Amino acid sequence: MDFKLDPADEAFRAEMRAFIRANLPEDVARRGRRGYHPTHDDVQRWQRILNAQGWGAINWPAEHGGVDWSPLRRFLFQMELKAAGAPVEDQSALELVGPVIYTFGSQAQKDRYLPAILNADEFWCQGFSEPNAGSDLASLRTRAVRDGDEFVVDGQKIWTSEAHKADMMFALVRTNSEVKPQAGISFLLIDMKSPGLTVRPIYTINEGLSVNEVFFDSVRVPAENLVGEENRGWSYAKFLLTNERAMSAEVPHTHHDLELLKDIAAVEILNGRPIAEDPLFAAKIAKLEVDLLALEYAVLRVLHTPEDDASLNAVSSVLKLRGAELRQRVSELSVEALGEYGLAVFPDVEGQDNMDKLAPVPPAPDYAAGHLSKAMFRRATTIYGGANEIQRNIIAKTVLGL
Amino acid sequence: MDFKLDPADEAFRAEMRAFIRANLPEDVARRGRRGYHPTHDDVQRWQRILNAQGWGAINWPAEHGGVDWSPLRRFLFQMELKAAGAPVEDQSALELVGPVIYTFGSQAQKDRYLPAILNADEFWCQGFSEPNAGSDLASLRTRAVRDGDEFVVDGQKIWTSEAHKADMMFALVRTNSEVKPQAGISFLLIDMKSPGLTVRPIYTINEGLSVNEVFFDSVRVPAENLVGEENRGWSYAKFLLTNERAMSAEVPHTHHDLELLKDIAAVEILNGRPIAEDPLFAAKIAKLEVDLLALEYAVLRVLHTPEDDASLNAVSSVLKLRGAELRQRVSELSVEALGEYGLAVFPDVEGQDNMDKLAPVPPAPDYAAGHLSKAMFRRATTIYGGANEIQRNIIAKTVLGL
Amino acid sequence: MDFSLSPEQQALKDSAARFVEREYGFEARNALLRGDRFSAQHWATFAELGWLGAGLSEEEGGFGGGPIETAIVAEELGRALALEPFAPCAVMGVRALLAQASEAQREALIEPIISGESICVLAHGERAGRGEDAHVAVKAAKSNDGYKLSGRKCFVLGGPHADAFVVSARTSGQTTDRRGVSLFLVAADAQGVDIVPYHGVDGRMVCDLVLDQAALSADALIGEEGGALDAVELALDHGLASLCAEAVGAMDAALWMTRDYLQTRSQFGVTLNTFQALQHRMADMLVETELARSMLYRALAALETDDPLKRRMDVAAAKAQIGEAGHFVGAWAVQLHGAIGTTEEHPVGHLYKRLAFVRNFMGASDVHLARFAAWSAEAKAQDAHGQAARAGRKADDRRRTSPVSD
Amino acid sequence: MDFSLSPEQQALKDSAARFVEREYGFEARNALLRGDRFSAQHWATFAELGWLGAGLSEEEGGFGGGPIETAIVAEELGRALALEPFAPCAVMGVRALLAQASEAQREALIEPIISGESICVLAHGERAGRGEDAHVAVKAAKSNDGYKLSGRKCFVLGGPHADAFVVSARTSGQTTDRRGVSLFLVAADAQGVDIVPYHGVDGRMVCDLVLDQAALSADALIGEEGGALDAVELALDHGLASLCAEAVGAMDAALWMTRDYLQTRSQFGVTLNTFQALQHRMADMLVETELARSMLYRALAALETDDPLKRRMDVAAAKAQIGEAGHFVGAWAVQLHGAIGTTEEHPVGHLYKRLAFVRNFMGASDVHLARFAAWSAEAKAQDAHGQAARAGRKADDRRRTSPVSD
Repeated sequence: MDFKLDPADEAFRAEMRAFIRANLPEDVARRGRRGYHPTHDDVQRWQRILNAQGWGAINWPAEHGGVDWSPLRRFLFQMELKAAGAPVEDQSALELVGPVIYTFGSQAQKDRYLPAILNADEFWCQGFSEPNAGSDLASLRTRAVRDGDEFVVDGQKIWTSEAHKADMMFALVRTNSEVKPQAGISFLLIDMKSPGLTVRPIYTINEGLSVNEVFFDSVRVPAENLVGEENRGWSYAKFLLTNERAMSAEVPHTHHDLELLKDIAAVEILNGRPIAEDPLFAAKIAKLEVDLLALEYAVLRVLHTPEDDASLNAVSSVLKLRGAELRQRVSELSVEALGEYGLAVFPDVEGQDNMDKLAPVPPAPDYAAGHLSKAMFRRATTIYGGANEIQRNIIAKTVLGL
Repeated sequence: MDFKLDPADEAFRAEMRAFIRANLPEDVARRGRRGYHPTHDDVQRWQRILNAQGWGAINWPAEHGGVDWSPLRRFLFQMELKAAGAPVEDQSALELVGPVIYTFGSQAQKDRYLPAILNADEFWCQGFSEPNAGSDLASLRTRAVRDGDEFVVDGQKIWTSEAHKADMMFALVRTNSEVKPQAGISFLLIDMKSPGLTVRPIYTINEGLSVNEVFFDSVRVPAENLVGEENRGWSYAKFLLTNERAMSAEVPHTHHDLELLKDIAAVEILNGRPIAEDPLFAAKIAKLEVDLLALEYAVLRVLHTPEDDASLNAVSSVLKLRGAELRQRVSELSVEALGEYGLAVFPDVEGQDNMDKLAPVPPAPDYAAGHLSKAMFRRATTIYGGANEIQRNIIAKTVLGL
Repeated sequence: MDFSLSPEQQALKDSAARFVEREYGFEARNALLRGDRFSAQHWATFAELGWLGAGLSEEEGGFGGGPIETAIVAEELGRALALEPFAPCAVMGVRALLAQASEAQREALIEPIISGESICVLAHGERAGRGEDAHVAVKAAKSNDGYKLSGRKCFVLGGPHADAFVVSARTSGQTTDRRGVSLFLVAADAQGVDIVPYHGVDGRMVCDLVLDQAALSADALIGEEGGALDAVELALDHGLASLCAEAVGAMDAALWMTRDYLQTRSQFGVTLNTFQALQHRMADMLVETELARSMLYRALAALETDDPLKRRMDVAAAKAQIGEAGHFVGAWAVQLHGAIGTTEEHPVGHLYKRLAFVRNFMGASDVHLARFAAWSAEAKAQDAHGQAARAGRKADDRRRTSPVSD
Repeated sequence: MDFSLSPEQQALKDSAARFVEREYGFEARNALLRGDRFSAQHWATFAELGWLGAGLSEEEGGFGGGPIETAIVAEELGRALALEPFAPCAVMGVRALLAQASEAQREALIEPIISGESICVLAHGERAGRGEDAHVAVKAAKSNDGYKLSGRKCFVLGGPHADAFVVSARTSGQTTDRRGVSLFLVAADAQGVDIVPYHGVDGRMVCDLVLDQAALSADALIGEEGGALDAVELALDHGLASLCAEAVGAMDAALWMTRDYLQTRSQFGVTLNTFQALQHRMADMLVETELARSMLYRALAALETDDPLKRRMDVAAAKAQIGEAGHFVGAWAVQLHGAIGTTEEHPVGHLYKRLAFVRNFMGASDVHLARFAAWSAEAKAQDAHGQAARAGRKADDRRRTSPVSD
């Protein structure tokens, strides 16, 4: 064991920080730091800047247009990005479908889709969940029937993030109902402009729009859009879900939120002094920070542990569970720090993804925007991507052997 | 609804307080307030004082030597007793076996046992738990075989509180193994001096002695010591366990402990001032007090709700669960308030129930004694009398219908 | 003590429950959310059914009730997530007037409120006053024929629906002095009064009230000049208790809604209610709900005592306890519903939002916990002082040497 | 960074694990508890196996290790609930000497400790000093030929086994001044030295050290007069990290002991591991254990930085985090064992007691949390100051008007 950070990694970090500072557009950074949902245009502009630098896909191998940074360096880069308020990239494309395509896709698929992802020419959404297949994903029912060199897709997806903005969807569809559930699923790439495909917005409890229902009514998808082999989609999905588990703690995001919280607490007044100086509130911030420091080291452990090490399973199992809780706690504390104005609904005036576009803007300070929205929306962090209850089941079974 | 306390009840409370102040022996009160286990003699002296006054058994009906106070008055009396540091009475006798005897026992049993309980001539212990029958009490195996006008008892009991001091045990024993478990159990009264009966002390993690194992090797018990009918013991045990559920919150005890905690916090120094003035510690005390105030009102609700009211089940189900947690929290806070001396083991020099009678007494203030012992011992409050996990099962099933 | 509803109380509860069941279903409420977030017709019904005066004794101009009756109505409105300003008007506005106004003013002002003609809400909170009820920076300067008010009241619940405000303003003293606070009746359409509306997380309308040399006649002063803070604190305590009652209603609704959901929703081939971990979580939710209800009753009892310290203490305790319990129950109700719980499309998310509102409105839980700690210490010191005075010097000396061996 | 054990580290861990498995079983430990609560033979083995110098570099007189090696030994000793004074002697005593002593003193004092000849423990804490490391009220008055020490050190872990103490005493200044603290070597059998022994909740011996005009020669002063506080704080931080390592060992042991118990114990006709509520509780215990271990590594990294503020911050964070995590894991391990867990007869209760000890020894969790908050704010202010100095006045002005739009 040796816990010193390599000087070369320190230098890398400084280089990244300087690059981001020099190149992240100021208006984009401002929206990011204020907690607004980034606009489509923000994401695109920044992705193209990164891609021009060769850093468009830090988790991809160099041969597909990525970089070959160590996991630690990818983590450090993410920390710097979030600290600067950079918009979250198109994760569906870069973290999910991209790796599936370059690992299991055909050469034609690679040529067609990867450059468009790297340059943010096309945005993606993930079509996995269905109304009766939440945590129990394998019970999905949307079916695709082969008809010549096309699949005909019927059914429904739900909780589809960014479907209202996406150009493409990667979906799990049932291509065989005769076998056990996991064995009859295929992985299809679907153009969102296909006839018969409709998107219905689902407003979430932050009064915002980010998830949708997607309905398929005899949607025809070219057979060449099948990734890998028919009926092997479950294994590609599992590959994708276990990918990048260190990132699931979302430490860089929470770290950034914590800094925003401290800035708020330094100016909001309670009992005549900044709430940062209120002993009970200061202790709550400190407890959160302490928990985050522990989680950050857990991430570093995962990043430095070889895949075949027996201890990896235990430490990585905690990341999503605790990470989701901390994301909730930091935004709840931000709401509390803001006092009653923390309870005021700010329409997302810059992102314009809010339900009620005419709602008046509260007369609260500028920095109050966004936190309530995050606090509400993040009730979902302990639900999506494997609810905490499922995470505990997994720990009990696979780590503890209960 | 009407939440005003009846003036007559207020007057009753003042009268009780005055009586206790005038009659509780000072040395007994001092031990009680310091958290020491009361001695056999303490309990006996105080019980005889109360009995002489006619208050020897406040939860018994007057016809058997009790009083006919309302549940509220019984609760108020308990609050006053605890606040004054009165020793806990022989609960096994007064709260458990006594009511079983006057409800299901023969006239001979009533005549023989009840006066001796009222006057603390005989102390009792409860023989229910067995090594492989914890929360699953019905699986008990100690058997009693009829032989003429005696039962011959063989087997083992465990977690028997005060068996080392008791004169009598009331025990559940298996008298029929052919039927379903609950149907073959009888309720026997056993003289602790019977040949073949041995008691082994089990020291608990407070290094103290209060529970024991009891072994039965062909112990002969007169058949007249069978309470009620043979093989109906389970129903008597259930009667007994559901009796007095309002008391299970132990609010008077926690209230008394909270006052002791505040007294400690007023004199112990942290960062140059009384720890009571440390904002974080003050908040922890306040949170505990708030939780206790809520629980106290839950108790009052139970005391004022008729047995046949549908809402009673829900509110009474929380009492044992939360009450046990608060008993743990108050003693943990007392330990914390005491600083490092809170971690020093005080042998129970007055009660002499400690494991290591020669252990030196720490050079800590007098008021530091007892709290660590309580904090350790009270890990058991969430285990005995139906562990919290069992309580939650019961709530889910009987209250929520899940 | 009596914890069962009297026949009159039961009738009140039934009438409220019937109303919300018939008129305040999920879709009906959503329609309100898309419009004014308020229904004048509902408000008229509230008046008609006697709810706006239900919490007042006959001497106070009401129908023979008190805090318990207020809580009965508030609980049902909380269960239904009603949007109308019951607490700010019929509780806080009215209580402030009752405690401070002259008899003539009471006669003139109370009746129109309980009959539903006038919606008059308390406007007291200010941004820099967080945590201190005595903080009043809005200034009322004496003018020739009355007063001129300047300053800003923030986050006035129900303000956009009000035709008048009971405004606290300072007629003398420093910003946090107890003396020097006066109450004024300010019409919503008066000159120099600007209402800045927006909405809160639970869908209810709020506003900032911006006063810029708002000219009031002398008779706008309510009661005595400079001595209104006790009345404000009393009104706030009644408001807090009403808020707690709302929360208990919402918790109860969330609890049983979640129970029903678990019994019907399937996953992995069985209904969710068969999973022990979820059963235990629901048991915890029940415990919190029952203890919150118990605490609410304690707060209601406290509202009827004559000792302001005891009253403030128990109300603060209730707000601290119920604020956290409500968040616990609401957050777990959402969690156990899964994704649907995090949308606008299912009532459970709205229940959560109401509970999140209660948790932080009028002081977050820790603010009330810290107040409770301070007031509890004050009460203990008073008690000790009283006891020591009775027992004479000797006991007092003993206390000093050993804190527990008195 | 490297989170895997080097071959040398693995060998050290294996040797410690083998020792405790062979020599420190439950019954063997109970035998020690019934006697001196210490085994001279074990201590000799510790020395022989190189553990007492494992955490020291070669320049420091050790075997080429550092805080990581100390933690490896401490974790295994924590797992076994060893009673010998490893942390107070081999960690805190030695670190205080190393940081403060002259070269000649180091040469004379360190070797006998790591060879096991001398047990020398740090005696710093005082009763009224809770929460303040700079609080030193024990007085060292200059005498003709040296110093006279008077005062009381409290709850000195391992003190009854020591032949010497490194005692902090004030040679000048007020009770909480940073300057004026000096270290002295005090023999256990010196005149004027009274050792008052007792035992702690985890079974280990502690003592109060009562100094009554204890006469010391001039060369009992360790290093420079008056400037020892930095050394004391460094020693305390090493001690806290070692305590955290003990706790992680005990947590890990409690976790897997409980897992095994659930797999074998039957109730209601099935083994307990089939109950989902218990499975989930154990998952929470695993989460806490893994995060505690992660935090321990952060504290060990901090011990190697040159920045005392950063070091103190991360060590305080670790103590706060691990103290609570340890209590959580220990208390649930007992709960899941049921009644047997609350007795002296099962190891899980003893693990709980060790964790309860760590939680409150050398400052309860909230004490460290409050320190962390203060130090974190200080560090942020320093950073901001540094950045502002670099970025010039303009950025500084912007910060003042809007905290997040820099």
